[in-house]
Amino acid sequence: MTAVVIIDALLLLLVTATAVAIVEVRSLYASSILTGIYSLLMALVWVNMHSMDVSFTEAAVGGGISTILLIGTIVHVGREEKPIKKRLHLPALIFTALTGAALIYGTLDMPRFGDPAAPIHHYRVPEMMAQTVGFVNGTPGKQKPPEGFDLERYRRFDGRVAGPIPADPKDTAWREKSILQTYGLMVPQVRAAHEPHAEEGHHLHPPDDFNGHVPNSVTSLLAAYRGYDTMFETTVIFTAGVSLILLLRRPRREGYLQPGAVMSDQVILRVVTKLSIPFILIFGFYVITHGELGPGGGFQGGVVLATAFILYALIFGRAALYRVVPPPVSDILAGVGVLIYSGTGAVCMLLGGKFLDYSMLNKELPGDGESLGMTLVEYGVGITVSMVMLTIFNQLAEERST
Amino acid sequence: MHWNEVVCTVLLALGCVISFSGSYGVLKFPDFYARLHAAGKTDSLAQVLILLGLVFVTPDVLTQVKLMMVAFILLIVAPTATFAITKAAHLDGLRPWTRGGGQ
Amino acid sequence: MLDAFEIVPNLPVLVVTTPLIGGILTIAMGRGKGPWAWATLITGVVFYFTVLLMQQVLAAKTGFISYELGNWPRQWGIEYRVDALNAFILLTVAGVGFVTTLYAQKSVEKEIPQDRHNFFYAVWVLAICGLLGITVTGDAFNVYVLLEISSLTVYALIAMGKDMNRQALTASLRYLILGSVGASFILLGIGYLMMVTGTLNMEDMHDRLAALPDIVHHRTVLVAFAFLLCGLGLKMALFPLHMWLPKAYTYAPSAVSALLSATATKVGIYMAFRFLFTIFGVGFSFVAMPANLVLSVAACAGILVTGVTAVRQTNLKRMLAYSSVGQLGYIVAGFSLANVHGVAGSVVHIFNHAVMKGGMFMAAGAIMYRLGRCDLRSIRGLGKRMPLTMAAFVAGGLGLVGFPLTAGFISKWYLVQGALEAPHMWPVAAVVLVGSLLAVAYTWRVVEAAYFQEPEGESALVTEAPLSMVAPMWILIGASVYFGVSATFTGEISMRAAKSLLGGAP
Amino acid sequence: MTGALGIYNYWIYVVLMMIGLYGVIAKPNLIKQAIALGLFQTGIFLYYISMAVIDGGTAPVWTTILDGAQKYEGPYDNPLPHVLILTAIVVSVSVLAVALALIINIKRTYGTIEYDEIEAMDQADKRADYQRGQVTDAADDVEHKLEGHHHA
Amino acid sequence: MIHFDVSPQLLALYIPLLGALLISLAGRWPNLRELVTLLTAGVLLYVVAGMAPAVLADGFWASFAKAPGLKLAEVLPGVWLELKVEPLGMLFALIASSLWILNSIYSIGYMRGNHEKNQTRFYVCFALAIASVMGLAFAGNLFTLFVFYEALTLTTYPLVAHKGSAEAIRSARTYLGILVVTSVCFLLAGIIGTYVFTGGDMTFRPGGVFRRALADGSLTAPTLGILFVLYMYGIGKAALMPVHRWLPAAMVAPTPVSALLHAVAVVKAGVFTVLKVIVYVFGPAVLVRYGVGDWLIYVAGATILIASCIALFQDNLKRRLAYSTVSQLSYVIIAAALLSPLSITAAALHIAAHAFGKITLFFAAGSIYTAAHKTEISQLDGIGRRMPITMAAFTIGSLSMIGLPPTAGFVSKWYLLQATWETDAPFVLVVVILSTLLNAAYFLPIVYRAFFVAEAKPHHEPHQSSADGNFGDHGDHHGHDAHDHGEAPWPVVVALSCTALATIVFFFYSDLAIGLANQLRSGLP
Amino acid sequence: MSTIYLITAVVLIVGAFMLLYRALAGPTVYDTILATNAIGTKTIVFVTLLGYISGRTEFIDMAIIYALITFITTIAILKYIEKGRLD
Repeated sequence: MTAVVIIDALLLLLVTATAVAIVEVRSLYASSILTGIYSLLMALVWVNMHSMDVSFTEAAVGGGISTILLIGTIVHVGREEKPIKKRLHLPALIFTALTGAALIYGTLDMPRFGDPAAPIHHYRVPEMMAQTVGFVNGTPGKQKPPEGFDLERYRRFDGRVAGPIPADPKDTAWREKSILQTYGLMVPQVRAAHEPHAEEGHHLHPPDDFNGHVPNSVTSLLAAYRGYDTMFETTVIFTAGVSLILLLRRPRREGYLQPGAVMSDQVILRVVTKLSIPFILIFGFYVITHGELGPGGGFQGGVVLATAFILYALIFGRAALYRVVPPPVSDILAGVGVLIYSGTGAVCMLLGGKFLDYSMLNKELPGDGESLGMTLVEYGVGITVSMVMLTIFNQLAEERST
Repeated sequence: MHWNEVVCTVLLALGCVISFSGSYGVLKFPDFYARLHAAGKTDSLAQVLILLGLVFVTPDVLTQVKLMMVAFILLIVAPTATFAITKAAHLDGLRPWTRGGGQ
Repeated sequence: MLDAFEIVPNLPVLVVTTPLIGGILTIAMGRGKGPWAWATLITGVVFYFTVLLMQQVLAAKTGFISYELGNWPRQWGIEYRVDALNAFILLTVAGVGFVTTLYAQKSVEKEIPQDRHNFFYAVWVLAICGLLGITVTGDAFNVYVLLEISSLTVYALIAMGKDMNRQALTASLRYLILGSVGASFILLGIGYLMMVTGTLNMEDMHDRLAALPDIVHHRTVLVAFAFLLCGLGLKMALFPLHMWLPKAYTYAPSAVSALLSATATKVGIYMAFRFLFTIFGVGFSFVAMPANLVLSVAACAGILVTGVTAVRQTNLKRMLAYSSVGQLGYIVAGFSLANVHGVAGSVVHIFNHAVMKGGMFMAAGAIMYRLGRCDLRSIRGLGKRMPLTMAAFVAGGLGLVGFPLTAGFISKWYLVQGALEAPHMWPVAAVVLVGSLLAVAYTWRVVEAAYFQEPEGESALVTEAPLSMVAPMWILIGASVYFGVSATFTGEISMRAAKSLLGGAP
Repeated sequence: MTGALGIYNYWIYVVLMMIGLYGVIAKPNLIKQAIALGLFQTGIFLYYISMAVIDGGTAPVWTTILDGAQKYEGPYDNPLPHVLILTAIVVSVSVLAVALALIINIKRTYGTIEYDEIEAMDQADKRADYQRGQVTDAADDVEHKLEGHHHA
Repeated sequence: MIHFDVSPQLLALYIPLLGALLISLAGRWPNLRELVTLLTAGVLLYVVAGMAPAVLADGFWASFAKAPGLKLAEVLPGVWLELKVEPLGMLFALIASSLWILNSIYSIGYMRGNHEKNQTRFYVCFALAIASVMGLAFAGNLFTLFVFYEALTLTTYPLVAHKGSAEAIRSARTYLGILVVTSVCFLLAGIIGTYVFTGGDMTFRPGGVFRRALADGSLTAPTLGILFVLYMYGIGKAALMPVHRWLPAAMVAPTPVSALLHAVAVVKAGVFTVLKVIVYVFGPAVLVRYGVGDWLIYVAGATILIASCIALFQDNLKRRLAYSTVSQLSYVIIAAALLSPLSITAAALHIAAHAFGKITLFFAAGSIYTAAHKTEISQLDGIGRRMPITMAAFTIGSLSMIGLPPTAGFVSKWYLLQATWETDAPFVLVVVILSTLLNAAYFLPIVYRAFFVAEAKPHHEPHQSSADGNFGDHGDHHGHDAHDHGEAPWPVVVALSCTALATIVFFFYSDLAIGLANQLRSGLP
Repeated sequence: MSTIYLITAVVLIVGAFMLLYRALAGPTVYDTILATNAIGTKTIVFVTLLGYISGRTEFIDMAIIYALITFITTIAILKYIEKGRLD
């Protein structure tokens, strides 16, 4: 019984209790608030399972944005649920019981919780974690790593996991050339020992040279190996924003610039807000840029940025927010973010590589190209997410039922 | 145990006791304002104590600063929130409970 | 910078990223006809790309084209894999998408507020992007993400019918909830499979599953299979999980109904192909598991029940919607036979039904455009007032019935052939034939009203729909006739797709 | 951690999912349904994240351990499910936003967000629609009577 | 894809299509429109007749079996739309195209005389129906046959529903319903079954397509029997009981439609298809050997008798004619089912013979309706004196139905009786004799009434026809006085005179028809 | 040391259970808000503790986020109660 399991058990109990409460409590309003709590607790569960990025996202999205959106909706639809006669919906209960039983039946043949022998831990993923995919290219051993490269170091711990490659102190040439270094966007900690090799031909991916730049494997998976998924993730959120505009935005002639309610009569709130907003903004940018190194990234940072704006709108009213970020600007920026992402991919393609092959961005030093690409797309995600979250908040909050 | 660990343990234990009593107070006290009292005061203190306790076992300065920062944010934000809740409740017409009277 | 760039090797990804970038840029196209023209351009370019891609696939020696995104090896990164099947579906979706966009201009002008046309077309193009993305990808999780893009856009598009009828909103919300549950089931199924296989690439997953000892009794795999089937059933509106479809198609804006009926559920079925045939493999899905029985029973029941329901409708769009569920039943019945002709019939019917039903929804939309409604009463005598529109509707209807020399006949031919060849599956053939009789019944209600009854009220005064609606409508209907007269192209492609799907079985 | 306890986490996720699913099916209030849908989805997220856990693992970020200069070399939890779930969370919040927008529109046009009431109104609309669209020839008259009888 | 080859069978298909196009373009000018119709019909007859010598030539049969068909389009891989000339189709095409001219003349008189609406649609659909008939006649394989079979159903539907009244629409539903149900559920299933069992061979060839499959055991006798049932009931147009109901229902159509289509083209298409399936798909030899077609004799015999009995009790003239048609069609089927060379000849001949007689009868019925607005037999007392030509023609038609010389009906019945004798089928003999008696029983009273019963008092008559509602009330307001009428308009009279004459001429000069039928017989193994 | 962290964490969770009860029981809206707010603060400390239990200091970044999020949510709820709207 490890600490993980004890805390896990207790937390999950709490989460389940909250879930039951959310479904069964009659006030929509209480339900919404509890949803926020549920998300925070869930985020704790995930921290406990060492999933910092997910936890980060869940806290920001579930605990913050979702709750605010729900409350924004309750403003329009009223806070009480109609009383229902039957407390227990028997068919639903039976249906869910059956579904649940089926799902549990399915778990019976699964590897146990945390089993290192589970296929998911030793198949395909170790290469991504160790960032040796570039050497493998389909069938292991097909492409030999360059001279002097210690492949075994990547494959230690029964091939399950591997640690970073220590930096080669003699190798300093890349430092001068690193764009990222120049602009101070990234702080490389360690550096791969091998030199990039161009002679392998561009149809093969160069070794994933971004290790060292990207100690956070979640980010390397997110932005590089599965960068294409993430592009569409950004598109999903963009789509949601556009859909909300389509469904809720009032025509301009009906005066969408009506001032909202202002809370600035509360001096303490006003001061605290004014103090904290710059801090939140900086923190948001920090999270976006810091994604390669620690938890966080474009999405989480974007949400943090959005919460700063939302806080501003809450305290100083919508009109004030619109003076800072007019809707057309947020609309355009939301699109720009996705365009940065897809544009990065397209540029890689135009440079002769495949779509999203960042190594094309810097053909001499593919590793820096990779890092540059990942940073660019993180910015793209950040911009889109912050602006779309803002748009969603605006649309849900601004419309008033008559 | 090293001395810093001892300090940490003491602070953590203190924090635990206060936090628990605060939660218990919220559960048991008869009216909103009393509960607010329990939650607002004890909670802030308990959290700060625990964070402070952790500072003592942290070797890394950056992390220490971060911990202090969290504690600081809590010290600003929690009372602000408590204040705002109180004000809202007060404006809403919620009256404090008195023995034998009130609602 | 561009000298290193070639279009042809990058076609698989261009098919998806062009509408993605184009869709976002649509917002910047201002008001008036700008967004529409831009959307038409984009969908046209995409259509062109899919045609090129089709040529490439047909020319490829291996029978498929693989594109590794980000140049990562396919087992680690995301792979696009285009074979005859998805090239064909891509062609269908992009082609119908293009024609529907051409058609959309007038009806959108009338049904959607002027000030949000740019957003509308942006969502429109993104919907097509999502559908194309699902079709082209070879990665199980990528399917889910793109599925959500297409779903979200479709929810919004359906809800845009709210200004015509408020039921569009409830239809959209119901679809949203059921669709999300379905997508979650799919996600769960993928998760279960991932737990067992440790990979997300479809081919890789298949190999790993095939390597599992005693897969038939592996409880995780079984549950994954069941949940994927449920989720896909919801997404492709397989009877009896079709509850969301009729209302959604009825109350969506006309152009949206045309687009969705021709593409959205088709892509759902495509996913079923991929999961059942490519990931699990025929041997597991249809021999070890009773998928053929479950699917064919559901499909046959769907054909009959929704056929009868369609006959009872007075609203043309609702009638077409029910008919769509029935026609999906044909497709599902076809591949549940798991033999070459059945699967080929199912593939070819995806295309045929897309063009026919797309054209018919366009005709219904043209009637909506002129009359503001499209029920049996209002179309009385319309055969004379709107001859081209009604003729298109009837020609499409004949296709649904499966009259010879229409595309529907080709599908039916393959399906019945497949059903007769499969052991003990002849009832499927019978149901397919009876289903076409039901199609006669509902098509003929329209024929009678439009041609043999006297017009009343405003329908006596209407004129033919504008050319910009009639022309796209006839492009699709014309295609349905052309591919009914000469189905060598569609037939060969679908046979090829069927053989590759079945051949990949362990 | 053997036997049932070994897959305990998976069971909890089933319970959470089913609470959500129950809410989606049983609750007539649309907001409730939207919230329950969210719970349902978090259940799946929990499953994925549980999948990523490895015994004695730590967050998949290369790091040094707290008190030493030595590199900490594993084992790390599996980052792949984390990445997938990041995407899925974004999807779920997007779906929630669109659902809420629809609900607001529904409230505006129907005046209620209780599913059963809306359903009744929709049925009434549909019936009116049906009657308006009917063609009254001899053959349809019969059907009309049946329909009237059916609704009576 | 489509070969623009100018071969006569293709022309026969294209001419009516072109005609339909021109008619629709000329829709605004009735005279031009009808001129186009007549011209098209004339050209078509010229083209079709031009093919006959080649078919009658010696050695045609030998080359027929080998000659490839004219391939129009490859619909599915390996499935072609294919045209091919053979004697039976030639005979059918000749009948249809020659009668189309007369029918067109008749239509002009009838449609104008009755002030029908939507005349352009009428002529267009008519031309399209003829095009389908031509395609059917020259179909080179089962698939092509099915295509044109369905096309014929579709193109005749608007003609049946022409009036647009509730009655017409309902009848048209019955018409379409039965024809489509049978063709889709049974015929198509049969065709696809054939395709599956023969490995994709659907070409018409003497001796049938199943021999190889039967030989290698992939097709068994029970399955063959099922296929045969599917075909026989799939061909709903042959009106085998109990799927005959569409035929009386189709009588709501204007009389020219009933005359050409539901006495000649459509119904003959049915029995023609039956004959073609028996001869070219199954092959009489195969059917005899496996004995799967014996039941057909009894069903057809029953149909003959029952339909005749029903006809006996019909008061509506056209309905009586319709049931007569049902029974006469089964003559063809029963003849075909005897499966001897002579009986096949008889079947082919009866297709021709019945056509001339029945079209005359319908023409006469339409003539009476146009001139006197009478539809019921009970109203026909003494009408022979007012309309002597019409009723004389009617008499000739009746004689042909009964099978008395010197009319066409006698020729085919003679061959049928010969075949009965040859194959030793007493059941068929009894049926033919009984049916002849019944024919006489329901036709001769009409003749008697018309010529020998005095006309009823005029004051009973007015508006009788409009009251029954079947055929609308046109004409009552247009100056026709019900009890002061003479013959119908001249085109009507001319047309029916011609067909009546043809019925008699056929008796004396039936060389062409017999020659074609013999060609067919000579090909049988 | 980690046992002590663990005990602290468990105490915090137990406290959270009590607060959850209060949040559900009410009786006023303000009790719910109060309790949820308190749970929020508890989670902040909890995250930090988890960081120490698993030896990862990155978790403290997340504590900051938690603090911000709880704060903003509370403000939103209050604004809704006071003004009846969010914008």
